[in-house]
Amino acid sequence: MNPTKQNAWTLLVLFVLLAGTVGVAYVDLGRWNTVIAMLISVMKAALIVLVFMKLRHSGRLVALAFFAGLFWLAILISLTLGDFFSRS
Amino acid sequence: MSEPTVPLAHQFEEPAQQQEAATLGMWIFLATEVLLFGGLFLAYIVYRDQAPQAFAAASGKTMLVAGTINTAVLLVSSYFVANAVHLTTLGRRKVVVVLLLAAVLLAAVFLVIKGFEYHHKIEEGLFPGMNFHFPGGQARGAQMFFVLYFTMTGLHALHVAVGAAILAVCAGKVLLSPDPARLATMVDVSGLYWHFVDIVWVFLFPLFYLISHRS
Amino acid sequence: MNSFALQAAPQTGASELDYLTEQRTISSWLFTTDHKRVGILYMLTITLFFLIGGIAATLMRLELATPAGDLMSSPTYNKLFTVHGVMMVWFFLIPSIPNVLGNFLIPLMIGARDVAFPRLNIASWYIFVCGGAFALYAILSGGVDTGWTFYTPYSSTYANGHVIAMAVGILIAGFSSIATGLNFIVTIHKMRAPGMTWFRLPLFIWSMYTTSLILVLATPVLAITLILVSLERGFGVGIFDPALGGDPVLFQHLFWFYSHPAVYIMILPGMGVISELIACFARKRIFGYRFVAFASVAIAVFGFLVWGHHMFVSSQSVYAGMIFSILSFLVSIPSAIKVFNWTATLYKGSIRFDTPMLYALGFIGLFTVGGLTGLFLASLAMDVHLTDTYFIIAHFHYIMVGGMVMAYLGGLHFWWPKISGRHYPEILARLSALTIFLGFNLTFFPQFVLGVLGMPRRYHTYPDEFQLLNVLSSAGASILAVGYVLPLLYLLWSLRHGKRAEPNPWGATGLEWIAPSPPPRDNFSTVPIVTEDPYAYNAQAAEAEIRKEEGVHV
Amino acid sequence: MKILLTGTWEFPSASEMAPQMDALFMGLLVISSLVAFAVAGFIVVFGIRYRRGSTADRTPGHGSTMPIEIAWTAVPLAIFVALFVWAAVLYFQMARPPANSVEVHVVAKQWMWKVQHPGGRREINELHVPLGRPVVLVMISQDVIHSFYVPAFRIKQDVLPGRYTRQWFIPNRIGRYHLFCAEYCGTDHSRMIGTVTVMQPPEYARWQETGDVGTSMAAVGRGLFMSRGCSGCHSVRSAISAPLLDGVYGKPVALSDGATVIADEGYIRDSILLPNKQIAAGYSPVMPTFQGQLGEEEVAQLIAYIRSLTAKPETSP
Ligand code: HEA
Ligand code: HEA
Ligand code: HEC
Ligand code: CUA
Ligand SMILES: [Cu+2]
Repeated sequence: MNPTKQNAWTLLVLFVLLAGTVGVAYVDLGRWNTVIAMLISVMKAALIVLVFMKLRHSGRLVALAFFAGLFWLAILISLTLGDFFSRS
Repeated sequence: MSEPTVPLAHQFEEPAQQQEAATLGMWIFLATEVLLFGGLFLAYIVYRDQAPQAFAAASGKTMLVAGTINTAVLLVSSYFVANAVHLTTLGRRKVVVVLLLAAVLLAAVFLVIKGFEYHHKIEEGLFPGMNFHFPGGQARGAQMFFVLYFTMTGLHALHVAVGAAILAVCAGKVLLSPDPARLATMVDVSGLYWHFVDIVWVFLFPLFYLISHRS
Repeated sequence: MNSFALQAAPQTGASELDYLTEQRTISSWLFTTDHKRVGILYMLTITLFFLIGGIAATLMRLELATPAGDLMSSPTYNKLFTVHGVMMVWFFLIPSIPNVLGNFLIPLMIGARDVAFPRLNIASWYIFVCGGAFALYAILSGGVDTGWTFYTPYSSTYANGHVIAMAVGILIAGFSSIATGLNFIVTIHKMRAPGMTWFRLPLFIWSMYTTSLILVLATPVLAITLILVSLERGFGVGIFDPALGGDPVLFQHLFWFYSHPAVYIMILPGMGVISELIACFARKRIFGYRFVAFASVAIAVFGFLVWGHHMFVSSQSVYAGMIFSILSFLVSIPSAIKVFNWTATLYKGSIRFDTPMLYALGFIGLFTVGGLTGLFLASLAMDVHLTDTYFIIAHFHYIMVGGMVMAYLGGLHFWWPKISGRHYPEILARLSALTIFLGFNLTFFPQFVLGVLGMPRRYHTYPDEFQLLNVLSSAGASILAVGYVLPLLYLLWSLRHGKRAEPNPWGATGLEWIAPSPPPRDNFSTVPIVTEDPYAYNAQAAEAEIRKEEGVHV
Repeated sequence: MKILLTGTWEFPSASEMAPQMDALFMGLLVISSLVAFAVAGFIVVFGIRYRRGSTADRTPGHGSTMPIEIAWTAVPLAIFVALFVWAAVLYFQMARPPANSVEVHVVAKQWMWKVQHPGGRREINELHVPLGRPVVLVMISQDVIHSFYVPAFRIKQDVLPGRYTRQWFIPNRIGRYHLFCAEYCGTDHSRMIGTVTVMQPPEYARWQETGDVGTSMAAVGRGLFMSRGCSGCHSVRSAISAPLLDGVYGKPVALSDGATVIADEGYIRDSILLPNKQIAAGYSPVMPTFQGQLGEEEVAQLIAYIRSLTAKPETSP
């Protein structure tokens, strides 16, 4: 598929996801609301990264650089919450 | 890609090396941005966990319509930029300039809407520290919500402004360049930054606007 | 002597102008993009900051010579240790080896003409200077009294002075760190000469690479933390102050998520330098090259998992404390590996005790002591007694001053002929290395004892029974000061009067030594091609050569 | 000069924990010294033996270096794990006060320590404790973070604003010991010091009766409960629906958001100062905040009163 077409399709899907996330917010699902909203955000972000930012074609090193950022963020968040959630 | 006309800086041996260096550099920079915003996301999780109801109540005061429109605006601008990046490699000067300027325009729209929302919040007395008041006894948690709201969206808005400026410069350079294809790396790298700004918003939007809009 | 295993034409420098003489105007320095000149600019700036931090230390030690707070008022003392900590950490030690020696050496060592982004490089220096200007403004306009750790809510609500200016200064300097780290990572990935594979890289490059990793991944979190403190202080919005709904322990998590990795920013480069020095002056290939290289990577990665060991008495959860404690022990393993491999490198070497080697051996000893006392602190219960006492002060000065500053000085002496094209006076240099070693131990060893006896840190006055040890420490500090002033003077002197240096005065391996001393603007006239592993030293051959020379004399 | 020399090396050990800490310290010291001297020894020996020009044998060794690398990775690892366990067990112990402890309230503020005993006696920058009885300090700060440090007991704990922290000890030697603030807290941090006095229990009992004695903390709290209007709502006669506080302390409380918490000091403090943070299930959030009207000491007294309503058999004094 040529890149412009691919981009167009991606935009379309992004819009669907946007509509989905707003729509779901109107349904009360308790704590699942947040989970679903975050899942949709992750999907949107993944599309942007893979298609718009062409991560698929950028080589291992570039992917590694970006995932390092995410991985280190996960360290920050998980160990800190580990403290907050295990206080007696 | 392998335009022989790309000017090569003295420290490089070959164009591919130069291009890869620039791309890698930008991605590493984006990783640092992830951690910059990451500290704020951590604060958000901690404080929302301490006052879930106040956060839900406070989220009700955000403008869902404005937020949704802004999300759409950024998504479309990202789409324009993605196309611009591709078309630069083909040397399509006019389309590229139009696409980049359209993205800049959308960035401006985003900032105007954001400014309007801020203005409204301040009018309503929802700006933390400036005689903040929030009905319903959740003022403490709600104030924390708005501290995070203003800090995170503010930092993001700053990035939007910087990104728009970068795109505008790109548009100018493409317009004036005798051979726009030479600028492919520059446009590509600027585009990466712009998409990243978009991604940050994709996460901010549900965290601030969508906690409680249940009918 | 040693063969360089290079297929390039010999690098001739005689006809060319070197990077120092190529252009001589001030503006050629201020607008330079040459990595070597950027390194020199950093050297000048951080020396200034070191002197400021050192003068603050001198004043503190003077005050602490007596138990009563008689020399200055307590606000002044509090501002002094803040200035001291901030200057020494962010404006001296973090940029020391990376920005001075790293900038100068990385392209030379990997066989490149410059770093990947030369303009970003000089920009990072300007950013650094700008951050320094903010910090100096904060100091001169009344100072800041938060300590280098900026704990909330003290810093955000109660502290005196220009906390925001100081925070902004550090923030800006942080962006300079990020720029440098990013530049180094890309340079090391993309600019290596043909044949320079990862396992042919000098260990200094490995240490710079891993340091850069930390710079890039940790510093942004410091930036956002300082922004939040400034917002809380500036606008009175609550983020960390419990009176305003915040949580002060969250600040500590964010701060130490940066600052613990940052302590490895302040040791990894030193370890890299030491690996070069030990190999060269023992005339031996470094023992366990791959282990030493991977140890750097392990320190950089696992160093991110232990920050909570600064918070054992902060009300952090007991379980989190245990995790952070065991991880702190684990992250010490790679340091142990390094110490053992350096020691083993000496085995069957042909050891010379030139000045850089004196510093290197001093480093190993003092770093070991500092690191081992780190284990005391990582031991949960022990830390309860020792935290926030002078034991901590002694622990980190042993590593940062006894370790990193020694390594910086050792590296500076080792590469001085390359940097300046001149030799320094050897006898004087050995003498001051010895002075520093003795002065250092006299200054900081008593502080371990003080800490065990319970003297808290950041104390302007203290109970009488601690005086003897404090007097010893202050006496040591004055010897140490002399030891630091000497190199400053003779290195300056050598610029004009030192003997001219040949390209490879130490008979060392490594690409930087085939370039002329000082190197030309583009480092190499032809790009070198590397065909062999690093540290192709041979102790036996070196000894045989000595025998031959002696034979001639007899 | 006399000051310089006397007492420098005196290092009292005055709690049951102290000898265990000292043993840990000695353990660490011995291991570290062995390692440090071994490293230094090797450097000196190699330095002399293989100095340039010496005639020592330098023929390169053969064989893999792997075994030795593994050895000097594994041995420290084993030592480290042992040290970790040793220290962690002790730390865990320090975090768990025994049930029958004397509870003393400590309020820190720039730059003093205010102490309140259960019997009502108060002191500033002093702490009197009975020999041989476990003492728990329940501590809170009115402003910034401080840290309560008694070197002779080998204990230290940060004192935070907005949240109670606690630490405990069993004093086992009569005497007067240093109390330091160990967390930097501003201008007079180094003067935020005091003395801890360990006394014989009978003497302690007598001491509690003399000097600045008010009524017991709980009794003062009872007075506050009446005078500050708490009883207007929290009583059987009240027109407003508010929970009765008898027996609340230490029990699980169901909250309106479905969660359940134990009503400990922290919870009750939050209920008074931040009543909207957690709402008891079934009630409406009408309780006003007392932030700014009640100091930390008064809050502590109210809590002592509410605790006293939980008629649990008091352990003998
Ligand atoms: C360059 C700086 C640097 C480095 C490298 C280190 C390295 C280490 N540090 Fe240190 N540290 C600081 C700088 C540094 N530190 C600073 C500045 C502070 C105070 C901040 C403040 O509050 O102001 C601090 C505080 C600090 C604390 C908190 C104390 C407190 O405030 O309560 C702790 C606790 O665990 C700690 C532990 C360690 C450990 C386990 C290591 C390890 O990485 C050490 C590893 C090295 C070795 C262990 C030595 C070599 C090993 C051998 C020879 C092996 C064999 C040993 C055996 C078999 C026993 N450090
Ligand atoms: C990172 C590097 C670093 C370095 C190199 C040093 C170097 C020194 N430090 Fe350190 N220090 C810290 C980092 C560092 N420090 C940190 C992070 C803290 C914690 C701060 C806090 O609590 O917030 C600290 C705290 C600290 C304290 C504890 C203060 C307290 O808690 O109350 C003390 C006390 O002795 C001290 C002493 C010294 C001394 C004597 C030196 C000497 O090595 C310095 C010697 C250098 C010179 C003396 C300059 C050169 C000489 C001249 C220019 C001569 C001319 C000058 C005169 C004649 C005055 N430092
Ligand atoms: C205007 C009436 C009112 C006053 C005055 C009042 N309270 Fe309350 N209080 C309530 C109500 C209603 C609740 C239950 C809802 C909630 O948890 O906030 C409550 C809850 C509590 C709780 C939590 C009890 C539980 O079962 O979870 C405590 C403790 C408490 N109050 C103590 C006090 C103290 C101490 C004072 C005085 C300083 C005081 N209250 C003054 C109305 C009041
Ligand atoms: Cu209170 Cu230090
Ligand atoms: Cu640490």
